[in-house]
Amino acid sequence: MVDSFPHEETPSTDEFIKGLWRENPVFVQVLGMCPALAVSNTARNALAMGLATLFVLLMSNVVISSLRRFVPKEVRIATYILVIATFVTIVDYVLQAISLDLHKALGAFISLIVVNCLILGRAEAFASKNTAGKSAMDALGMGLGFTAALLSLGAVREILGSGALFGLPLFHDGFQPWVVMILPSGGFFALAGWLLLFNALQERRARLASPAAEPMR
Amino acid sequence: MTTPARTLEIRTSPHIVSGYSVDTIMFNVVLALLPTTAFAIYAFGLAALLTLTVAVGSCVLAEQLACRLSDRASTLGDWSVAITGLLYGLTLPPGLPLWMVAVGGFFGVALAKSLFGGLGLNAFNPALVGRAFVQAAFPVAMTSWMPGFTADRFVSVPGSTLTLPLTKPVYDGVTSATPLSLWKFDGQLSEVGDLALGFVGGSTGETCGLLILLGGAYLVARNMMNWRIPVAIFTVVATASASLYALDAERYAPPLFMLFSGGLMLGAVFMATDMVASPMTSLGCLLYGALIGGLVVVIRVWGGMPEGVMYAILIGNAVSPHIDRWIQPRVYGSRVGEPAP
Amino acid sequence: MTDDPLWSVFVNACLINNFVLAYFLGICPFLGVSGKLATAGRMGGAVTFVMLVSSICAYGINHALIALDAPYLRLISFIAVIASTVQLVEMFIKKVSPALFRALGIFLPLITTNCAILGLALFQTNKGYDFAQCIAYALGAGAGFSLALVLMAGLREKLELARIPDVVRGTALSLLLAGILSISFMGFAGLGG
Amino acid sequence: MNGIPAPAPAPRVWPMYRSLVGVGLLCGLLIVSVFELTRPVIQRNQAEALERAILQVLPEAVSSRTFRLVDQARFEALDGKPGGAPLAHAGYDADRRLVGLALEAQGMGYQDVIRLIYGYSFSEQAVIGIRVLESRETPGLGDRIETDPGFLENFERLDVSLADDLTRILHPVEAVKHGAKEHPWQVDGITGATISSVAIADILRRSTEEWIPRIHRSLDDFRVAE
Repeated sequence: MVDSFPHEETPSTDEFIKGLWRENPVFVQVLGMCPALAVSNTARNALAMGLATLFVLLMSNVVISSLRRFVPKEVRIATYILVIATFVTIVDYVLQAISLDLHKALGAFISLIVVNCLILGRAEAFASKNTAGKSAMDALGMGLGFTAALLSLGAVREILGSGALFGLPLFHDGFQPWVVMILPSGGFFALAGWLLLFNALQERRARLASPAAEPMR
Repeated sequence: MTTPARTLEIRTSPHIVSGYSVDTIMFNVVLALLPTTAFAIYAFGLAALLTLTVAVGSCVLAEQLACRLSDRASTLGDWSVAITGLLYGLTLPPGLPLWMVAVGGFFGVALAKSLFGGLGLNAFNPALVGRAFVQAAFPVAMTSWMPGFTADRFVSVPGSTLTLPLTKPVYDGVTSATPLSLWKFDGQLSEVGDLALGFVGGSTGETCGLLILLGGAYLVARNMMNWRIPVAIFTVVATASASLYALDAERYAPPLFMLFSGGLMLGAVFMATDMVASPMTSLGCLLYGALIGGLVVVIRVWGGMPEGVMYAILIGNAVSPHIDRWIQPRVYGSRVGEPAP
Repeated sequence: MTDDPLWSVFVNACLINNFVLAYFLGICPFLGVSGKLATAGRMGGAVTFVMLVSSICAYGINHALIALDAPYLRLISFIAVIASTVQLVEMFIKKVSPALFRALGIFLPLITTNCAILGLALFQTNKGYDFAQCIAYALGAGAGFSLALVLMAGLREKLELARIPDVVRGTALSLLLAGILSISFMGFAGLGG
Repeated sequence: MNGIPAPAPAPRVWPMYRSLVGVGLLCGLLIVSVFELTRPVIQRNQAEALERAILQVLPEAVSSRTFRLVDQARFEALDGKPGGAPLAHAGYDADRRLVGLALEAQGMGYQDVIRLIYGYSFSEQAVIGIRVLESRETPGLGDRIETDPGFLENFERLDVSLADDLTRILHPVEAVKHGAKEHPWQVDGITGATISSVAIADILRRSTEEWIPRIHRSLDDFRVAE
């Protein structure tokens, strides 16, 4: 298990990597659950949603961190929301232009990226305090971590729920899909399962780490 | 932590007033379920026997695995898991592929029991969670009913039972309909006599209402079951459907049909009375039963599904902590109306 | 345009397509505030109120934007209106009932980023509800949100003393409970028909 | 977003105005330009999707035109103009003869609203094809209304012929239990997905009862083939 990040590396790398695993937005920070659950019924939807969020996160992080010197803190949040809503609207239209079907499958959840706590959270906690370059790395890491989490949820749900991945059937015709996995309750169960796995891994790591810590005392 | 001294016996809930130990009660529940189980096997033959065996086996296996993983002592000795498995098996349609039976048993015990800490700590009835999971996962298989009393039921099983794991079942023979779906979708009423005696289609253990009542009466007589819950359910279902029937006999079903059809008997007598997932006070149990009865009527009459007992009981389970909060037993020494500390 | 009767709109939003359990809206407050029953009830009330107000506002804005032929401003104005509604509600409650304000205080800002509110505004627009239907929809969604929150809080309080394995404690447990609740709510399907 | 900055406000307020208005203008500019850039593509996509659906439910047609009902009596061609509901799409064959109409209809299904488009043929006086545009029916069960070949067969010729006085449908569409279909106006249900299949029949019955007589009364409105 690779869990040590060398501190002598440039900060940007760490900014990038932390979002993928150690501070994964979905599995560790438990942020942005609504879209994670709602559009992860197929891997394709999950990937599209992840990338859309990544785009909004990246753009708004960069814009907000470049503007951070010009925006007084009283109107900070209002500006963030304006910027985020703008990029979400843009994603909405671009996606409609790319594929109407995909846009229909994601439905209102594209618009709901606006209220994804992850984006406002990164804007407030990171982009408002750091340079544009660092914020971009942070956004890329968090966005990719979010996409990876969505994809892993979506893959599990699609494989079990429709016996396919990215719409390609994986099994022979006789496969019995577990319909529950593409229903809302299946989303809850699948995410709970992933969280259990993460918790178990962390507990195991803590157990393995503790004997090493003992000589220190 | 040290183990408590043996002189004083400390138990987790259920704190049963009767003074019986958990395993005595559980053994008696098995006894009370015996007639129903026997009838299920008589009516559906080998298919029912296999379904019940796999149901019990999967639940026991899940519990055993969970105990091993969480370093808890094995709980097989107290029969509770076996009962969960038996009840779960009795709610399944005969002819359901055995691998689906196993999936439901495993998930029911894992989701609703083991992850919450085991016996006495489940918020929902594990047998019903298992059934609800299978119902949501495999809706087609769960609504394909095999007719009972076929001539060759003791020598052969339907092709669907032995479906290979993870594959779709193929229904070779005729499937029958349950009285409730006949009523809901085709407006046909079944004879109440047939319903009470179990000569209709349905889940393995829900067809014969009289034998279920017999088992319930035995448990009540031995003071091992809270009679208030089933009585409240029956009363509400009977009065609600009687008033609807009086309003419009064409549209609504008569009360006796509502009482003896579907899983109402099995659910009210053996599922809703799960000691851990139901309220603690007598008044609370009456309310809880009334809520379940009301929901059953609403879902059956106006909902999209012909049967709603399972959902009604699960929602009842979810509401029961609130009932316990509203109606608390008076703490000794406190005045009426004063909240318990 | 739909001509669904008001009760059907209400039941649909409250039970069949419960915002939390079927649409996954408002999961953050659902997981965050469902630990204690008292706070869960208040949060449910506050959300219902804000839903009602912002549903009415969204109805007006949508018509104004259609008249102006500027649909691209819909999202940005919805979110601006919701944020300011929450602020106004906060100020109003502070003025009228300081006691209620203290009770609700910490939850009100949380509501701004509650996707259930924005979701409500977007869905009612997509469905083309008229004014009365919007009100029924908002009330149903609020009631459904409160119901899910309160049921969850009751279960979590009950399980507080249980010997839950460490691995399961926390969010995973809440999600499991939500999954079981969601399965139970499937029983309501078809009620609106 | 079009607030004009007040002349020389207090120094502490000025930066707030400046930043809000500045960001607002920037955002407005971005949104409008993206909207204008993507609009033609989106409109083309939507029109293509609609055209596909129309030609699918009216197999004989090769082109279509969209009409709008005005004054509750007369149909008027839209020809690209935006128009609210209710709409009717007329289909024409290669000789630009009117072959049928595609109509959109919706109603409550098992889980949520089902939206569909169906084709009505003048020569057959029947529904000759349906396509579900939007549904959230249970996957694997309720969504068989879109996939079940036996069920879709119902709509290859579903009789909705009018009574002689053209005011009502002779036999309104009705749903029957699977296998019990006897008449051409009945819809053979799906076992296990009764609610969803009955919902489709209901949607069709309501829509045809309302629209088919009305369309026949103003049939000439659609015969503007040039």
